[in-house]
Amino acid sequence: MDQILLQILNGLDKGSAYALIALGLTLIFGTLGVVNFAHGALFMLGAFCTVSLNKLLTMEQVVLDETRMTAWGTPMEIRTPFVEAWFGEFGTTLVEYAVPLSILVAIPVMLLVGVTMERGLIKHFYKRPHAEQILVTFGLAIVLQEIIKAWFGANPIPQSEPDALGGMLDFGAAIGMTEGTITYPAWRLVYFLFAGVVITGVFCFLQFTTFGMVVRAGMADRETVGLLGINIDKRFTFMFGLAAVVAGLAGVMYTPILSPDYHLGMDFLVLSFVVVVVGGMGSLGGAVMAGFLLGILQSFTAMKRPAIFPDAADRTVGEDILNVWYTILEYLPGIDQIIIYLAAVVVLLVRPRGLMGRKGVMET
Amino acid sequence: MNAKASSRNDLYLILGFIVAVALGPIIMTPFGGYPDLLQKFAIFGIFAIGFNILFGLTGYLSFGHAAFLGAGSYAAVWCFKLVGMNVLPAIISAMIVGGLFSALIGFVSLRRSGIYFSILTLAFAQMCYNLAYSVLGQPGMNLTNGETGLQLKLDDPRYFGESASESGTIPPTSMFGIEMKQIHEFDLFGMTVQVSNGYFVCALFVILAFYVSMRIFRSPFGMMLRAVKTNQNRMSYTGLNTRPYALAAFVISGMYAGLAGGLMSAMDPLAGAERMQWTASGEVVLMTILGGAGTLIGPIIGAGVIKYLENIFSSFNDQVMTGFFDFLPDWLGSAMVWITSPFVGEGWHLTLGVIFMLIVIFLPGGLMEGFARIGRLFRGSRKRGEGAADAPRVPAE
Amino acid sequence: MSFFNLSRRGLLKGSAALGAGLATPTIFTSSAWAQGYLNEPTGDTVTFGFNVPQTGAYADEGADELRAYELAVEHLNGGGDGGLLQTFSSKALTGAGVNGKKVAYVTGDTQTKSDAARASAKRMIESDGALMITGGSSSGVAIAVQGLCQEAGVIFMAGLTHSNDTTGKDKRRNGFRHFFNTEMSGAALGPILEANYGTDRKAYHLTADYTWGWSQEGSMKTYTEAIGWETVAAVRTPLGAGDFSQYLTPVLNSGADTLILNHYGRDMVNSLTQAVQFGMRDKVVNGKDFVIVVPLYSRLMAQGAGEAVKGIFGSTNWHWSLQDAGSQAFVKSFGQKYGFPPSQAAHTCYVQAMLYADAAQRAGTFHPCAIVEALEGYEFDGMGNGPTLYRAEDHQCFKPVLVVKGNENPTSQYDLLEVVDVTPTEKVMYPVDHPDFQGGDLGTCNAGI
Amino acid sequence: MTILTVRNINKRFGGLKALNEVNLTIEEGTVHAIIGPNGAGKSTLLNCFIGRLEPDTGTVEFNGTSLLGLKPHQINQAGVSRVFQTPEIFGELTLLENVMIPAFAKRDGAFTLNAWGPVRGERSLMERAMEMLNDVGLAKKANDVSGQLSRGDKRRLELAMCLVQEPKLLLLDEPTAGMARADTNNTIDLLKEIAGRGITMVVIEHDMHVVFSLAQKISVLAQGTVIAEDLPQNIKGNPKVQEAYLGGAHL
Repeated sequence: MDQILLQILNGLDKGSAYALIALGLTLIFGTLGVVNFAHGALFMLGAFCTVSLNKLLTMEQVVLDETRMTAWGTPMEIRTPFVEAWFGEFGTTLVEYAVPLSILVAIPVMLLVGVTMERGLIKHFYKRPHAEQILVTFGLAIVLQEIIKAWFGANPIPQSEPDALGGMLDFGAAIGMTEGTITYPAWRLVYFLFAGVVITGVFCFLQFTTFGMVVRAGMADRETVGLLGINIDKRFTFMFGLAAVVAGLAGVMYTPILSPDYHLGMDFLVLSFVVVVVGGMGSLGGAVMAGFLLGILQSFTAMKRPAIFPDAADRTVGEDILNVWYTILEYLPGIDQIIIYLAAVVVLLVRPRGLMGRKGVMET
Repeated sequence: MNAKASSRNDLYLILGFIVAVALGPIIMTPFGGYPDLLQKFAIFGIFAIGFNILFGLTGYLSFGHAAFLGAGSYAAVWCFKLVGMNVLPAIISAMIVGGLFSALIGFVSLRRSGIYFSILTLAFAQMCYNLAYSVLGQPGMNLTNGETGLQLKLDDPRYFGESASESGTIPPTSMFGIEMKQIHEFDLFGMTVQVSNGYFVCALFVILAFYVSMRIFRSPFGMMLRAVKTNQNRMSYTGLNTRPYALAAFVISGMYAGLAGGLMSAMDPLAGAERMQWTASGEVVLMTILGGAGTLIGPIIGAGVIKYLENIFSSFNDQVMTGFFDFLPDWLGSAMVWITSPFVGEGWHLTLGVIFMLIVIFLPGGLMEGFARIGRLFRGSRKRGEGAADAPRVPAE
Repeated sequence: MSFFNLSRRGLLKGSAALGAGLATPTIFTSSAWAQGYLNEPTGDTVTFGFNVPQTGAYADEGADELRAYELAVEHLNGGGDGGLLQTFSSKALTGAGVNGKKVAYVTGDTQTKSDAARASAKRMIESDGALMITGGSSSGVAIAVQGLCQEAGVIFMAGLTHSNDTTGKDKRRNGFRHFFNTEMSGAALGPILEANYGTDRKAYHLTADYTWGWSQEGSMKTYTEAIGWETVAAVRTPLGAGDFSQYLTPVLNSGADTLILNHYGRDMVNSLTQAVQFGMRDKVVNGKDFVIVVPLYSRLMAQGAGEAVKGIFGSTNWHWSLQDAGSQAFVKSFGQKYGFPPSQAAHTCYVQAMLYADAAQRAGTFHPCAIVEALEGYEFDGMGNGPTLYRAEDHQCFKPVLVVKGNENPTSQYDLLEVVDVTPTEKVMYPVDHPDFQGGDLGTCNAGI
Repeated sequence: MTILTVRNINKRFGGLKALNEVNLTIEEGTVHAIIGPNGAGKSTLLNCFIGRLEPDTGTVEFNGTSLLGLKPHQINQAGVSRVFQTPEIFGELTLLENVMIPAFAKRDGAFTLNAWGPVRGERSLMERAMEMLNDVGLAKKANDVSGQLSRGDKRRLELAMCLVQEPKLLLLDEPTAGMARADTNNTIDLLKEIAGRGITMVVIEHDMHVVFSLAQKISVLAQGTVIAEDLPQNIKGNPKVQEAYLGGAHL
């Protein structure tokens, strides 16, 4: 049973990243009608906000120590980060909290990136076919990632969570199970909560503010809202910025989980599109739901029967279910690698417009 | 439009194409061309021509065409392993396998249109890639040899050929005794031109592929495909069943992809899984758009540009760039090297991305639209007053 | 130098069939056979082809390889401090080029894809007249390019490739590997793991789902089971999975007390970081501390994994902190030129380039078959690994293997691994007919004519 | 002889009853107009004939065979063509191509893989298409791209596309909507000429001038029900019709 709960937890945790990216993608699609292939790159840029801040905080003063030599015969460099040299203890804390602090950096930066992108490029593509939108944003994604590569190199750059938020949490004990059965990394739970907060925030924003109401009306019928004399374009620009911020924040908080490198965006791009399509193009709720669903699917297909498994007589109900599941998986080698795509195919064939999609969206 | 004139234009077009393909090795030599690159031009040209039949005519944007190319190359290598080293059966079986795969995937994917279709094809192709990379390459059920790619071995049976040549090596791919990798060299205008036998085979196929594509473009079937792109509703209320038209286009382009894959294996008998990856599918989309989707020549030009960037641009290192800016004063030379170096060598992707964005933004009709505009500019300045508005919006072919 | 390399020393082969049809001024049909081998250098330079990943997941490793090659060329042509030429047991090379010719080089990008790697190797052979291809950072690419070089008729000096198959079932007469392999990793790690972690362990494997991963998993299973460990499960993970959490959660309650990560590159960086995040370094299972083992280590990857590597065992081909004269000489010239120490990939590539040049010098020709002869069964020393043998039967180098551990207290950003043990050659040497290396055939040497 | 028989058709959209027990018979060789106020269900009814919508209950028989469950292209192949309210044409193709496509559909059926011979080799079809374009007065623009046409021209083009197929039944959804008076009159003349060829027509129209110039029989639809069916001269006086239209005012 604990194994099943653990995989569900893991699926939700995986899904929260998917949901966040897909949410932004759907926001852009729903409001602006633009298929943004550069969305993965925005996620990647968010992650590199953290890297940059971290680099900034750990900028070091280099002192050559003439008394010690490196293996290749030059004087040893003694490096101390400036912040530590200047602020001492507080500086160390600053460095340690670099990841959560990057949120403060990422919000304005990503907003700026998003707005610039919309005004400078995307704006000119509203009237163009979807294929061209896909292509120009795809080109942009390549350019962005190559710039990041030229700047930061190709290797992943590790970021660590603050110690206070690291380590393992005993989740099982918290819900009244035997201690130590369901433990999960604290940071991943933080990520899950963070995703929950952001998603709720976006929904509330759209649901309860006048701004959000206008935007939702615009999503439903852009022309009519335009006729009411409301400048919908400005609001849509802001929505693009917001979507960029959501993607960026998803990237910032993801860095301790996955060391960021320039290719991060492309890795998530295909996946996030699958999530959006499974959820239904233009449906925010669908995107979030599909994100979590696919996360759980991925998590469950990755299981394998361990050599130490109780015999039929000693099994609990949970283990019986697991046993059946393991047996199914044994007949489907490699299923974990294609499950996302398989799910997309099945959903699209059974429910043509995705789980929660509306009719007529993006069908031509 | 005069029917006779347009059929004469087509004749000129195909003749011009044949001449260009025949002179390719000579034209490309000063620009760093070499046999393998020229073969790539032809092979990816075929791939793009085929993709264009689907995307350019019907407007269905497939993000999974690389799967058919990959399936075709696996089929061809298996043919080399089991049948013999003659390239013809290999190429034919590659086309058949490409066609079968595309019929299967197309039948399912074409139930949806728009981006849903794109995602479906993408999903199928990624499934093929992932399975080919891992599960199908494992000992026991080794169809693809996984990451390394399917290679020939000395102990392959080759039931209708020889397993190993007399000298104990794997026999080279050949067509009735003519070895594909054999290279001829001759001097012309002070440069040494290299041509391989493989290029002749590729050239033959690219000419055939181009000719067939031209027939399709001019045929009622081609017109129907353009109708599919423009208005599917009208088509069905006109008594036409759109699905088989789209599927036929899909399968034809799948067979083109299979042919390209088969030729790739014929030139270099190895089939790797990464040929099926979605980025490879994206590449053929880039080629087609770059050159001009829906035009006859455009996709081939696009294929050439991208392969040139990939193979020649990526080989420019600082050493080469410094040499290139030799004629400039030292400080200016190093400044130029500094400016250009992010765009060449390992930065060739950046160049590709920038060029591609510029094309999509300013020339949605691709390079062919650019040529047409330049052409109009000249004509316009010669006979001013006739009005540029008359110029047809359809891209030149 | 012109924008494009026009001086192509291309190959020619006579062909009456189609060649004659090409109405051309001069066809060297008759003289073609007079040439001894493909791309025989006729001028005063000889061209090496450096085929390394410049884009993709191994780009940084590729960049380091390229640095090493440039250094090697410099040393071969008499520049710099001579590097390993000072300590190399063979004194054939003097820094005056090879066989009286200056060494030039061309580069290509493998993109860590078999197709792309073969395409760039072909370009270097056909267009640039390279008569030796070297480099690479993955086994799939190495095997693919080795196959190509065999068919084309040039020598392939493999870069970083660790799979058994490179010198096992996919070995080729024209291909040589200096790097060690998974079998040797397993053999070296086995005793160290036994000494540190005992004989009663339950191991859970996470394996990258491709050729090298399977090879590594097989070797580790063999050697850990030999010391009495039990294999709980071996789970295959897709290449580039990024987040491995769905594969890590089943480990937590599986009863395993050891996690073996048969991953390399980005996969290794991510899976190791995440495994540590999942508390696997602090966990206690079956009354024993949970441990993680990374069979193949690389300093560049340790850098990527950061704190996570501390205290974790693995093996490596070479490390810059070695104190022998060869290693010190190499670190010195590399460090002085670039400001940081070389990686194991850089080392193996440098050595491969040197070994090729030395073999050519000793043979007095660049004829591939002569070089194959010069390298087969060749014994040398002073290249940083101690006494080394290029075994004739499979073209694999046999030399001591380093067992390393993530450094608990690094003194610099490069000081991430500490050498725990140098396993002597005889401990890692395996017979030619070892079952994991079966099914291949070197074939005959091909000179391309 | 009856060419189209519609019995007891019902169609609901959610809570809205769009068609309620509609019965209709169309006689071969006649022009039959369907009129009614906005939202009466006229277009919905037409959509049920061509397979765009499936009625909830009821039957639609064309020449004795049921049209229900057939795909749109099958219905067209059986001999039913339609001109839409907003012109449905192939906007990226030339006018000539627009007309040739239905000509091919008529000759070759729903799908033929004739991918080898060029279009321009099809002399007789091309001549026929030109003839049709000439009939609707668009022959001069034959090689223009059709998307650039005015709305009236597009509608005439669509008419030519239907005519080239020589349908047994032609459905026209507001063929003159948005046209200038002169254009309307031209269209009326054209339609009269077509009617003279013996093609059965069903016309939905708001413009009573058009209706009374063309129709031999008129059905009035209101709130999804046929409230009257009669000869033109009798319809004007029908009190139910007056009720439905202007709440009792005279037409």
